[in-house]
Amino acid sequence: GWFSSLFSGLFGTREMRILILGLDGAGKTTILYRLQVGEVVTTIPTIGFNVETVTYKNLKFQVWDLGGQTSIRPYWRCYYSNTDAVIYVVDSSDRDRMGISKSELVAMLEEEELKKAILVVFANKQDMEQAMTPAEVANSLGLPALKDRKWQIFKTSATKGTGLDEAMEWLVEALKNRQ
Amino acid sequence: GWFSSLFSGLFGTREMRILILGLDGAGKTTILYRLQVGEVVTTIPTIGFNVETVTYKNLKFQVWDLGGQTSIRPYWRCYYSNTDAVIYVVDSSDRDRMGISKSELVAMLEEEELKKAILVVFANKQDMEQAMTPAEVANSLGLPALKDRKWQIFKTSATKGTGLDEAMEWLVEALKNRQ
Amino acid sequence: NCTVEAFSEPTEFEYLRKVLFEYMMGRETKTMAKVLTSILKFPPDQTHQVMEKEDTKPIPWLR
Amino acid sequence: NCTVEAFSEPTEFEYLRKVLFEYMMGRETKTMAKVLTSILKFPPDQTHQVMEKEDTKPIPWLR
Ligand SMILES: Nc1nc2c(ncn2[C@@H]2O[C@H](COP(=O)(O)OP(=O)(O)OP(=O)(O)O)[C@@H](O)[C@H]2O)c(=O)[nH]1
Ligand SMILES: Nc1nc2c(ncn2[C@@H]2O[C@H](COP(=O)(O)OP(=O)(O)OP(=O)(O)O)[C@@H](O)[C@H]2O)c(=O)[nH]1
Ligand SMILES: [Mg+2]
Ligand SMILES: [Mg+2]
Repeated sequence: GWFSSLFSGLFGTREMRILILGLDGAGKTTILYRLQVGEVVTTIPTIGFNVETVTYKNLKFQVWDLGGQTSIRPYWRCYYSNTDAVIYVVDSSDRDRMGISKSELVAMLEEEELKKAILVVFANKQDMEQAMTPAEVANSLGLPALKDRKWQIFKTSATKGTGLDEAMEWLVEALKNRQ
Repeated sequence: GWFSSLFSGLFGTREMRILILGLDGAGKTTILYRLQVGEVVTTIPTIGFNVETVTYKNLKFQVWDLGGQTSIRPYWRCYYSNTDAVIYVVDSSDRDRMGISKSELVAMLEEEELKKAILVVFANKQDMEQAMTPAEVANSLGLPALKDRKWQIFKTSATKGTGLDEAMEWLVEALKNRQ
Repeated sequence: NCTVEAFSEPTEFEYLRKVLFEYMMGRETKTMAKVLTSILKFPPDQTHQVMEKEDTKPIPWLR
Repeated sequence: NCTVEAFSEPTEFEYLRKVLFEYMMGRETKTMAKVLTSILKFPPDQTHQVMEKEDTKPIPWLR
Protein backbone atom coordinates (compact mmCIF):
# COMPACT_ATOMS: atom_id res chain seq x y z
CA GLY A 1 0.00 0.00 0.00
CA TRP A 2 0.94 3.64 -0.17
CA PHE A 3 1.74 3.63 3.49
CA SER A 4 4.61 1.21 3.19
CA SER A 5 5.83 3.28 0.26
CA LEU A 6 5.67 6.38 2.39
CA PHE A 7 7.42 4.54 5.16
CA SER A 8 10.18 3.44 2.83
CA GLY A 9 10.50 6.96 1.49
CA LEU A 10 10.91 8.35 4.97
CA PHE A 11 13.14 5.72 6.45
CA GLY A 12 14.96 4.32 3.48
CA THR A 13 13.73 0.74 3.84
CA ARG A 14 11.16 -0.87 1.68
CA GLU A 15 9.12 -3.79 2.92
CA MET A 16 8.84 -6.36 0.16
CA ARG A 17 5.97 -8.74 -0.07
CA ILE A 18 6.81 -12.40 -0.57
CA LEU A 19 4.46 -15.33 -0.84
CA ILE A 20 5.47 -18.90 0.00
CA LEU A 21 3.31 -21.25 -2.04
CA GLY A 22 3.28 -24.94 -2.84
CA LEU A 23 1.29 -28.10 -2.14
CA ASP A 24 0.39 -29.15 1.39
CA GLY A 25 3.26 -30.76 3.22
CA ALA A 26 5.92 -29.29 0.95
CA GLY A 27 7.58 -27.56 3.89
CA LYS A 28 6.38 -23.94 3.52
CA THR A 29 5.74 -23.24 7.18
CA THR A 30 8.98 -24.93 8.17
CA ILE A 31 10.80 -22.67 5.73
CA LEU A 32 9.05 -19.51 6.94
CA TYR A 33 10.18 -20.01 10.51
CA ARG A 34 13.63 -21.22 9.45
CA LEU A 35 13.99 -17.87 7.72
CA GLN A 36 12.53 -15.88 10.56
CA VAL A 37 13.95 -17.45 13.70
CA GLY A 38 16.59 -19.77 12.24
CA GLU A 39 15.08 -22.84 13.83
CA VAL A 40 13.01 -25.86 12.90
CA VAL A 41 9.60 -25.50 14.48
CA THR A 42 7.00 -28.19 14.83
CA THR A 43 4.28 -27.52 12.30
CA ILE A 44 0.69 -28.52 11.79
CA PRO A 45 -1.05 -28.22 8.44
CA THR A 46 -1.74 -24.53 7.83
CA ILE A 47 -5.44 -23.84 7.56
CA GLY A 48 -5.19 -20.18 6.81
CA PHE A 49 -1.83 -18.51 6.67
CA ASN A 50 1.14 -17.32 8.63
CA VAL A 51 2.55 -13.89 8.01
CA GLU A 52 5.83 -12.73 9.47
CA THR A 53 8.32 -9.96 9.00
CA VAL A 54 11.68 -11.33 7.99
CA THR A 55 14.80 -9.16 7.82
CA TYR A 56 17.53 -10.33 5.50
CA LYS A 57 20.58 -8.34 4.44
CA ASN A 58 18.99 -5.10 5.60
CA LEU A 59 15.92 -5.76 3.53
CA LYS A 60 12.59 -6.17 5.24
CA PHE A 61 10.20 -8.74 3.89
CA GLN A 62 6.60 -9.34 4.74
CA VAL A 63 6.45 -13.07 4.15
CA TRP A 64 3.12 -14.86 3.71
CA ASP A 65 2.99 -18.63 4.05
CA LEU A 66 -0.35 -19.84 2.70
CA GLY A 67 -1.91 -23.20 3.48
CA GLY A 68 -1.57 -25.60 0.54
CA GLN A 69 -4.41 -28.10 0.99
CA THR A 70 -6.53 -28.72 -2.07
CA SER A 71 -9.70 -27.05 -0.83
CA ILE A 72 -8.03 -23.79 0.14
CA ARG A 73 -5.59 -23.49 -2.77
CA PRO A 74 -8.21 -21.62 -4.86
CA TYR A 75 -7.87 -18.71 -2.44
CA TRP A 76 -4.14 -18.20 -3.05
CA ARG A 77 -5.09 -15.70 -5.73
CA CYS A 78 -6.68 -13.40 -3.21
CA TYR A 79 -3.20 -12.71 -1.85
CA TYR A 80 -1.38 -11.95 -5.12
CA SER A 81 -1.67 -8.21 -5.35
CA ASN A 82 1.55 -6.21 -4.78
CA THR A 83 3.64 -9.34 -4.50
CA ASP A 84 7.34 -8.88 -5.26
CA ALA A 85 8.39 -12.52 -5.25
CA VAL A 86 6.99 -16.02 -4.92
CA ILE A 87 8.89 -18.80 -3.17
CA TYR A 88 7.43 -21.96 -4.63
CA VAL A 89 8.17 -24.96 -2.47
CA VAL A 90 8.19 -28.51 -3.79
CA ASP A 91 8.57 -31.74 -1.86
CA SER A 92 11.23 -33.26 -4.10
CA SER A 93 10.45 -36.75 -2.82
CA ASP A 94 6.75 -36.53 -3.72
CA ARG A 95 7.02 -37.75 -7.31
CA ASP A 96 3.32 -38.65 -7.52
CA ARG A 97 2.17 -35.10 -7.05
CA MET A 98 4.76 -33.33 -9.18
CA GLY A 99 2.11 -32.97 -11.91
CA ILE A 100 -0.35 -31.30 -9.57
CA SER A 101 2.38 -29.04 -8.30
CA LYS A 102 3.13 -28.06 -11.87
CA SER A 103 -0.51 -27.23 -12.70
CA GLU A 104 -0.82 -25.05 -9.63
CA LEU A 105 2.39 -23.26 -10.53
CA VAL A 106 1.32 -22.72 -14.11
CA ALA A 107 -2.09 -21.38 -13.07
CA MET A 108 -0.43 -19.04 -10.63
CA LEU A 109 2.04 -17.65 -13.14
CA GLU A 110 -0.77 -16.87 -15.55
CA GLU A 111 -2.24 -14.34 -13.14
CA GLU A 112 -1.86 -10.74 -14.20
CA GLU A 113 -1.12 -9.57 -10.67
CA LEU A 114 2.00 -11.74 -10.53
CA LYS A 115 3.33 -10.68 -13.90
CA LYS A 116 6.34 -8.93 -12.44
CA ALA A 117 6.93 -11.24 -9.50
CA ILE A 118 10.24 -13.03 -9.23
CA LEU A 119 10.02 -16.81 -8.86
CA VAL A 120 12.31 -18.89 -6.64
CA VAL A 121 11.63 -22.59 -6.55
CA PHE A 122 12.80 -24.52 -3.52
CA ALA A 123 13.38 -28.17 -4.41
CA ASN A 124 12.88 -29.05 -0.78
CA LYS A 125 13.42 -32.22 1.27
CA GLN A 126 16.72 -32.91 -0.46
CA ASP A 127 17.75 -34.84 2.62
CA MET A 128 15.38 -37.64 1.64
CA GLU A 129 16.77 -40.58 -0.29
CA GLN A 130 14.18 -40.70 -3.01
CA ALA A 131 14.41 -36.93 -3.65
CA MET A 132 14.46 -35.78 -7.26
CA THR A 133 17.38 -33.57 -8.25
CA PRO A 134 16.79 -29.86 -8.81
CA ALA A 135 17.16 -30.40 -12.54
CA GLU A 136 14.53 -33.13 -12.49
CA VAL A 137 12.21 -30.94 -10.44
CA ALA A 138 12.77 -28.00 -12.78
CA ASN A 139 11.87 -30.14 -15.77
CA SER A 140 8.83 -31.65 -14.12
CA LEU A 141 7.55 -28.17 -13.36
CA GLY A 142 8.27 -26.97 -16.88
CA LEU A 143 10.51 -24.17 -15.65
CA PRO A 144 12.81 -24.10 -18.70
CA ALA A 145 9.84 -23.17 -20.86
CA LEU A 146 8.94 -20.10 -18.82
CA LYS A 147 8.87 -16.84 -20.72
CA ASP A 148 9.26 -13.32 -19.37
CA ARG A 149 9.97 -14.55 -15.91
CA LYS A 150 12.99 -14.09 -13.71
CA TRP A 151 13.35 -17.44 -11.94
CA GLN A 152 15.82 -19.76 -10.26
CA ILE A 153 15.68 -23.12 -8.53
CA PHE A 154 17.59 -24.18 -5.41
CA LYS A 155 17.95 -27.45 -3.60
CA THR A 156 17.00 -27.08 0.03
CA SER A 157 16.36 -29.01 3.16
CA ALA A 158 14.31 -26.93 5.52
CA THR A 159 14.81 -29.36 8.38
CA LYS A 160 18.59 -29.57 7.95
CA GLY A 161 18.77 -25.92 7.08
CA THR A 162 20.72 -26.37 3.88
CA GLY A 163 20.37 -24.32 0.72
CA LEU A 164 18.16 -21.60 2.19
CA ASP A 165 20.92 -19.01 2.43
CA GLU A 166 21.98 -19.38 -1.18
CA ALA A 167 18.38 -19.09 -2.30
CA MET A 168 17.69 -16.01 -0.23
CA GLU A 169 20.90 -14.36 -1.37
CA TRP A 170 19.93 -14.87 -4.98
CA LEU A 171 16.47 -13.50 -4.26
CA VAL A 172 17.80 -10.39 -2.54
CA GLU A 173 20.07 -9.66 -5.49
CA ALA A 174 17.26 -10.29 -7.94
CA LEU A 175 15.00 -7.90 -6.05
CA LYS A 176 17.68 -5.24 -5.87
CA ASN A 177 18.42 -5.46 -9.57
CA ARG A 178 14.83 -5.24 -10.66
CA GLN A 179 13.53 -2.97 -13.39
CA GLY B 1 -25.24 3.00 22.10
CA TRP B 2 -24.02 6.14 23.80
CA PHE B 3 -24.27 8.03 20.57
CA SER B 4 -28.02 7.66 20.27
CA SER B 5 -28.24 8.71 23.92
CA LEU B 6 -26.17 11.76 23.15
CA PHE B 7 -28.34 12.43 20.15
CA SER B 8 -31.49 12.16 22.22
CA GLY B 9 -30.00 14.44 24.84
CA LEU B 10 -29.20 17.06 22.25
CA PHE B 11 -32.33 16.90 20.19
CA GLY B 12 -34.93 15.67 22.59
CA THR B 13 -35.81 12.49 20.71
CA ARG B 14 -34.81 9.04 21.73
CA GLU B 15 -34.59 6.27 19.20
CA MET B 16 -36.12 3.15 20.70
CA ARG B 17 -35.06 -0.28 19.63
CA ILE B 18 -37.82 -2.73 18.78
CA LEU B 19 -37.50 -6.31 17.59
CA ILE B 20 -40.18 -8.07 15.57
CA LEU B 21 -39.92 -11.79 16.26
CA GLY B 22 -42.01 -14.86 15.55
CA LEU B 23 -42.00 -18.02 13.45
CA ASP B 24 -41.41 -17.91 9.70
CA GLY B 25 -44.44 -16.84 7.76
CA ALA B 26 -46.12 -15.17 10.73
CA GLY B 27 -46.21 -11.83 8.93
CA LYS B 28 -43.27 -9.95 10.52
CA THR B 29 -41.93 -8.35 7.37
CA THR B 30 -45.41 -7.47 6.21
CA ILE B 31 -45.97 -5.75 9.55
CA LEU B 32 -42.65 -3.87 9.44
CA TYR B 33 -43.44 -2.24 6.12
CA ARG B 34 -47.09 -1.68 7.03
CA LEU B 35 -45.76 0.33 9.96
CA GLN B 36 -43.14 2.13 7.96
CA VAL B 37 -44.79 2.94 4.67
CA GLY B 38 -48.43 2.08 5.43
CA GLU B 39 -48.66 -0.39 2.59
CA VAL B 40 -48.71 -4.13 2.02
CA VAL B 41 -45.49 -5.10 0.30
CA THR B 42 -44.76 -8.38 -1.39
CA THR B 43 -42.43 -10.35 0.84
CA ILE B 44 -40.06 -13.24 0.46
CA PRO B 45 -38.86 -15.26 3.44
CA THR B 46 -36.35 -13.14 5.32
CA ILE B 47 -32.93 -14.75 5.38
CA GLY B 48 -31.21 -12.20 7.52
CA PHE B 49 -33.12 -9.17 8.71
CA ASN B 50 -34.70 -5.91 7.76
CA VAL B 51 -34.07 -2.83 9.83
CA GLU B 52 -35.99 0.38 9.34
CA THR B 53 -36.59 3.61 11.16
CA VAL B 54 -40.25 4.04 11.98
CA THR B 55 -41.65 7.28 13.35
CA TYR B 56 -44.85 7.01 15.36
CA LYS B 57 -46.41 9.75 17.49
CA ASN B 58 -43.19 11.74 17.48
CA LEU B 59 -41.23 8.75 18.73
CA LYS B 60 -38.50 7.30 16.60
CA PHE B 61 -38.10 3.55 16.53
CA GLN B 62 -35.32 1.47 15.08
CA VAL B 63 -37.31 -1.59 14.16
CA TRP B 64 -35.60 -4.90 13.44
CA ASP B 65 -37.49 -7.65 11.66
CA LEU B 66 -35.55 -10.89 12.01
CA GLY B 67 -36.01 -13.94 9.81
CA GLY B 68 -37.94 -16.67 11.61
CA GLN B 69 -36.90 -19.90 9.87
CA THR B 70 -35.84 -22.71 12.17
CA SER B 71 -32.16 -22.71 11.29
CA ILE B 72 -31.64 -19.01 11.87
CA ARG B 73 -33.84 -18.59 14.95
CA PRO B 74 -30.90 -19.44 17.25
CA TYR B 75 -29.32 -16.14 16.21
CA TRP B 76 -32.19 -13.97 17.43
CA ARG B 77 -30.39 -13.67 20.73
CA CYS B 78 -27.49 -11.84 19.12
CA TYR B 79 -29.85 -8.91 18.58
CA TYR B 80 -31.33 -8.63 22.08
CA SER B 81 -29.06 -6.11 23.70
CA ASN B 82 -30.58 -2.64 24.36
CA THR B 83 -34.00 -3.72 23.15
CA ASP B 84 -36.91 -1.66 24.49
CA ALA B 85 -39.75 -3.78 23.19
CA VAL B 86 -40.47 -7.01 21.35
CA ILE B 87 -43.35 -7.36 18.93
CA TYR B 88 -44.04 -11.08 18.88
CA VAL B 89 -46.03 -12.08 15.81
CA VAL B 90 -48.14 -15.21 15.66
CA ASP B 91 -49.98 -16.65 12.69
CA SER B 92 -53.30 -17.20 14.49
CA SER B 93 -54.39 -19.72 11.86
CA ASP B 94 -51.33 -21.92 12.31
CA ARG B 95 -52.64 -24.08 15.15
CA ASP B 96 -50.09 -26.85 14.54
CA ARG B 97 -47.14 -24.64 15.33
CA MET B 98 -48.59 -22.75 18.28
CA GLY B 99 -46.52 -25.00 20.59
CA ILE B 100 -43.28 -24.19 18.79
CA SER B 101 -44.18 -20.53 18.85
CA LYS B 102 -44.67 -20.77 22.59
CA SER B 103 -41.31 -22.46 23.22
CA GLU B 104 -39.50 -19.82 21.21
CA LEU B 105 -41.29 -17.09 23.12
CA VAL B 106 -40.52 -18.66 26.48
CA ALA B 107 -36.85 -19.13 25.62
CA MET B 108 -36.66 -15.53 24.50
CA LEU B 109 -38.25 -14.12 27.64
CA GLU B 110 -35.76 -16.00 29.79
CA GLU B 111 -32.88 -14.00 28.37
CA GLU B 112 -31.36 -11.52 30.78
CA GLU B 113 -30.90 -8.88 28.10
CA LEU B 114 -34.66 -8.74 27.52
CA LYS B 115 -35.58 -8.55 31.18
CA LYS B 116 -36.94 -5.02 30.90
CA ALA B 117 -38.34 -5.28 27.39
CA ILE B 118 -42.04 -4.70 26.88
CA LEU B 119 -43.89 -7.48 25.05
CA VAL B 120 -46.65 -6.92 22.49
CA VAL B 121 -48.09 -10.00 20.90
CA PHE B 122 -49.75 -9.62 17.53
CA ALA B 123 -52.34 -12.37 17.00
CA ASN B 124 -51.97 -11.89 13.27
CA LYS B 125 -53.91 -13.15 10.23
CA GLN B 126 -57.22 -12.52 11.97
CA ASP B 127 -58.76 -12.23 8.52
CA MET B 128 -58.44 -15.96 8.05
CA GLU B 129 -61.40 -18.13 8.84
CA GLN B 130 -59.66 -20.69 10.96
CA ALA B 131 -57.88 -18.03 13.04
CA MET B 132 -57.73 -18.55 16.79
CA THR B 133 -59.07 -15.70 18.91
CA PRO B 134 -56.60 -13.48 20.78
CA ALA B 135 -57.68 -15.12 24.03
CA GLU B 136 -56.96 -18.57 22.59
CA VAL B 137 -53.61 -17.42 21.30
CA ALA B 138 -52.74 -15.84 24.65
CA ASN B 139 -53.52 -19.06 26.45
CA SER B 140 -51.62 -21.21 23.96
CA LEU B 141 -48.58 -19.04 24.45
CA GLY B 142 -48.93 -19.10 28.23
CA LEU B 143 -49.11 -15.33 28.46
CA PRO B 144 -51.37 -15.21 31.56
CA ALA B 145 -48.65 -16.97 33.53
CA LEU B 146 -45.98 -14.39 32.72
CA LYS B 147 -44.35 -12.75 35.73
CA ASP B 148 -42.58 -9.39 35.90
CA ARG B 149 -43.45 -8.57 32.34
CA LYS B 150 -45.43 -5.73 30.88
CA TRP B 151 -47.35 -7.34 28.03
CA GLN B 152 -50.47 -7.06 25.90
CA ILE B 153 -51.98 -8.98 23.00
CA PHE B 154 -53.78 -7.49 19.98
CA LYS B 155 -55.65 -9.04 17.10
CA THR B 156 -54.21 -7.86 13.82
CA SER B 157 -54.36 -8.43 10.12
CA ALA B 158 -51.25 -7.08 8.51
CA THR B 159 -52.63 -7.49 5.01
CA LYS B 160 -55.95 -5.77 5.81
CA GLY B 161 -54.18 -3.29 8.04
CA THR B 162 -56.45 -3.80 11.03
CA GLY B 163 -55.40 -3.70 14.66
CA LEU B 164 -51.92 -2.31 14.10
CA ASP B 165 -52.76 1.22 15.22
CA GLU B 166 -54.27 0.09 18.51
CA ALA B 167 -51.27 -2.08 19.20
CA MET B 168 -48.75 0.65 18.41
CA GLU B 169 -50.67 3.17 20.47
CA TRP B 170 -50.56 0.87 23.47
CA LEU B 171 -46.86 0.27 22.91
CA VAL B 172 -46.06 3.96 22.71
CA GLU B 173 -47.88 4.60 25.97
CA ALA B 174 -46.20 1.65 27.63
CA LEU B 175 -42.78 2.92 26.54
CA LYS B 176 -43.54 6.44 27.76
CA ASN B 177 -44.71 5.23 31.14
CA ARG B 178 -41.71 3.01 31.77
CA GLN B 179 -39.64 2.93 34.95
CA ASN C 1 -19.89 -36.32 -1.73
CA CYS C 2 -20.88 -34.38 1.28
CA THR C 3 -18.40 -34.62 4.06
CA VAL C 4 -19.34 -31.87 6.41
CA GLU C 5 -22.40 -30.42 8.01
CA ALA C 6 -20.89 -27.08 8.76
CA PHE C 7 -24.27 -25.58 8.04
CA SER C 8 -27.43 -27.51 8.50
CA GLU C 9 -29.02 -25.95 5.45
CA PRO C 10 -28.54 -23.43 2.63
CA THR C 11 -30.49 -20.85 4.61
CA GLU C 12 -27.73 -20.63 7.16
CA PHE C 13 -25.13 -20.05 4.47
CA GLU C 14 -27.19 -17.29 2.89
CA TYR C 15 -27.77 -15.79 6.32
CA LEU C 16 -24.05 -15.75 6.97
CA ARG C 17 -23.45 -14.01 3.68
CA LYS C 18 -26.05 -11.35 4.40
CA VAL C 19 -24.74 -10.63 7.89
CA LEU C 20 -21.12 -10.56 6.76
CA PHE C 21 -21.96 -8.13 3.99
CA GLU C 22 -23.61 -5.76 6.45
CA TYR C 23 -20.63 -6.11 8.78
CA MET C 24 -18.17 -5.38 6.02
CA MET C 25 -20.15 -2.32 4.98
CA GLY C 26 -19.78 -1.05 8.52
CA ARG C 27 -23.44 -1.26 9.48
CA GLU C 28 -24.43 -2.23 13.01
CA THR C 29 -21.08 -3.92 13.31
CA LYS C 30 -21.42 -4.81 16.96
CA THR C 31 -24.62 -6.75 16.45
CA MET C 32 -23.28 -8.30 13.25
CA ALA C 33 -20.11 -9.32 15.08
CA LYS C 34 -22.18 -11.20 17.62
CA VAL C 35 -24.00 -13.07 14.88
CA LEU C 36 -20.83 -13.88 12.96
CA THR C 37 -18.96 -15.24 15.95
CA SER C 38 -22.03 -17.36 16.79
CA ILE C 39 -22.57 -18.79 13.32
CA LEU C 40 -18.93 -19.65 12.89
CA LYS C 41 -18.62 -20.93 16.45
CA PHE C 42 -15.61 -18.82 17.35
CA PRO C 43 -13.93 -20.07 20.52
CA PRO C 44 -14.73 -17.89 23.57
CA ASP C 45 -11.37 -16.13 23.67
CA GLN C 46 -11.58 -15.08 20.04
CA THR C 47 -15.16 -13.93 20.48
CA HIS C 48 -14.00 -11.88 23.42
CA GLN C 49 -11.18 -10.29 21.44
CA VAL C 50 -13.52 -9.45 18.59
CA MET C 51 -16.08 -7.83 20.87
CA GLU C 52 -13.40 -5.83 22.66
CA LYS C 53 -12.22 -4.62 19.30
CA GLU C 54 -15.75 -3.58 18.38
CA ASP C 55 -15.95 -1.48 21.51
CA THR C 56 -12.85 0.47 20.54
CA LYS C 57 -14.17 1.28 17.09
CA PRO C 58 -14.91 4.92 16.41
CA ILE C 59 -18.58 5.74 16.11
CA PRO C 60 -19.99 5.50 12.59
CA TRP C 61 -20.51 9.21 11.96
CA LEU C 62 -16.93 10.05 12.67
CA ARG C 63 -15.50 7.20 10.68
CA ASN D 1 -28.96 -35.49 7.26
CA CYS D 2 -26.68 -33.48 5.13
CA THR D 3 -28.52 -31.21 2.79
CA VAL D 4 -25.92 -28.77 1.62
CA GLU D 5 -22.42 -28.74 0.33
CA ALA D 6 -21.75 -25.14 1.13
CA PHE D 7 -18.22 -26.13 1.98
CA SER D 8 -16.59 -29.12 0.41
CA GLU D 9 -14.78 -30.00 3.60
CA PRO D 10 -14.15 -28.95 7.21
CA THR D 11 -10.88 -27.33 6.18
CA GLU D 12 -12.74 -24.68 4.27
CA PHE D 13 -14.90 -23.88 7.28
CA GLU D 14 -11.89 -23.55 9.54
CA TYR D 15 -10.16 -21.43 6.92
CA LEU D 16 -13.14 -19.10 6.78
CA ARG D 17 -13.09 -18.75 10.54
CA LYS D 18 -9.40 -17.93 10.60
CA VAL D 19 -9.67 -15.34 7.84
CA LEU D 20 -12.77 -13.74 9.34
CA PHE D 21 -11.08 -13.48 12.71
CA GLU D 22 -8.13 -11.64 11.18
CA TYR D 23 -10.50 -9.39 9.28
CA MET D 24 -12.48 -8.56 12.39
CA MET D 25 -9.30 -7.78 14.29
CA GLY D 26 -8.47 -5.27 11.58
CA ARG D 27 -5.45 -7.05 10.19
CA GLU D 28 -4.70 -6.92 6.46
CA THR D 29 -8.37 -6.24 5.93
CA LYS D 30 -8.14 -5.68 2.22
CA THR D 31 -6.61 -9.07 1.54
CA MET D 32 -8.94 -10.73 4.02
CA ALA D 33 -11.91 -9.04 2.34
CA LYS D 34 -10.90 -10.60 -0.97
CA VAL D 35 -10.75 -14.03 0.59
CA LEU D 36 -14.06 -13.65 2.42
CA THR D 37 -15.98 -12.48 -0.62
CA SER D 38 -14.48 -15.41 -2.58
CA ILE D 39 -15.24 -18.11 -0.02
CA LEU D 40 -18.79 -16.93 0.47
CA LYS D 41 -19.31 -16.33 -3.24
CA PHE D 42 -20.56 -12.77 -2.89
CA PRO D 43 -22.25 -11.56 -6.05
CA PRO D 44 -20.02 -9.19 -8.09
CA ASP D 45 -21.84 -6.01 -7.09
CA GLN D 46 -21.54 -6.76 -3.38
CA THR D 47 -17.88 -7.69 -3.77
CA HIS D 48 -17.36 -4.39 -5.53
CA GLN D 49 -19.08 -2.44 -2.76
CA VAL D 50 -17.03 -4.20 -0.11
CA MET D 51 -13.74 -3.52 -1.88
CA GLU D 52 -14.67 0.13 -2.42
CA LYS D 53 -15.39 0.38 1.27
CA GLU D 54 -12.00 -1.14 2.07
CA ASP D 55 -10.31 1.53 -0.01
CA THR D 56 -11.91 4.30 2.02
CA LYS D 57 -10.80 2.84 5.34
CA PRO D 58 -8.28 4.89 7.25
CA ILE D 59 -4.81 3.40 7.39
CA PRO D 60 -4.22 1.08 10.33
CA TRP D 61 -1.83 3.30 12.29
CA LEU D 62 -4.24 6.20 12.41
CA ARG D 63 -7.24 4.07 13.34
N1 LIG E 1 12.72 -34.62 5.59
C1 LIG E 1 12.29 -33.38 5.48
N2 LIG E 1 11.12 -33.04 6.01
C2 LIG E 1 10.70 -31.73 5.90
C3 LIG E 1 11.48 -30.77 5.24
N3 LIG E 1 10.80 -29.58 5.28
C4 LIG E 1 9.65 -29.82 5.94
N4 LIG E 1 9.58 -31.12 6.31
C5 LIG E 1 8.52 -31.77 7.04
O1 LIG E 1 7.35 -31.85 6.23
C6 LIG E 1 6.18 -31.77 7.00
C7 LIG E 1 5.30 -30.66 6.46
O2 LIG E 1 5.95 -29.42 6.64
P1 LIG E 1 5.15 -28.04 6.72
O3 LIG E 1 6.15 -26.96 6.79
O4 LIG E 1 4.12 -28.09 7.78
O5 LIG E 1 4.41 -28.09 5.31
P2 LIG E 1 3.53 -26.96 4.62
O6 LIG E 1 4.03 -26.78 3.23
O7 LIG E 1 3.48 -25.75 5.48
O8 LIG E 1 2.08 -27.66 4.55
P3 LIG E 1 0.61 -26.96 4.59
O9 LIG E 1 0.61 -26.00 5.72
O10 LIG E 1 -0.37 -28.07 4.76
O11 LIG E 1 0.44 -26.30 3.27
C8 LIG E 1 6.62 -31.51 8.43
O12 LIG E 1 6.65 -32.73 9.11
C9 LIG E 1 8.05 -30.99 8.25
O13 LIG E 1 8.88 -31.25 9.36
C10 LIG E 1 12.71 -31.17 4.68
O14 LIG E 1 13.47 -30.39 4.08
N5 LIG E 1 13.07 -32.48 4.83
N1 LIG F 1 -54.11 -13.65 5.29
C1 LIG F 1 -53.09 -12.98 5.82
N2 LIG F 1 -51.85 -13.18 5.33
C2 LIG F 1 -50.83 -12.47 5.88
C3 LIG F 1 -51.01 -11.60 6.94
N3 LIG F 1 -49.79 -11.08 7.28
C4 LIG F 1 -48.91 -11.61 6.44
N4 LIG F 1 -49.51 -12.46 5.59
C5 LIG F 1 -48.91 -13.25 4.53
O1 LIG F 1 -48.10 -14.26 5.11
C6 LIG F 1 -46.97 -14.53 4.28
C7 LIG F 1 -45.70 -14.40 5.09
O2 LIG F 1 -45.54 -13.06 5.49
P1 LIG F 1 -44.11 -12.43 5.85
O3 LIG F 1 -44.33 -11.05 6.34
O4 LIG F 1 -43.16 -12.62 4.74
O5 LIG F 1 -43.71 -13.42 7.05
P2 LIG F 1 -42.41 -13.33 8.00
O6 LIG F 1 -42.90 -13.47 9.39
O7 LIG F 1 -41.62 -12.11 7.68
O8 LIG F 1 -41.61 -14.67 7.61
P3 LIG F 1 -40.02 -14.94 7.67
O9 LIG F 1 -39.34 -13.77 6.99
O10 LIG F 1 -39.79 -16.22 6.94
O11 LIG F 1 -39.64 -15.07 9.11
C8 LIG F 1 -47.04 -13.54 3.13
O12 LIG F 1 -47.63 -14.17 2.04
C9 LIG F 1 -47.96 -12.45 3.67
O13 LIG F 1 -48.65 -11.74 2.66
C10 LIG F 1 -52.33 -11.43 7.46
O14 LIG F 1 -52.58 -10.69 8.40
N5 LIG F 1 -53.32 -12.15 6.86
MG1 LIG G 1 2.00 -24.78 6.48
MG1 LIG H 1 -39.75 -11.83 6.96
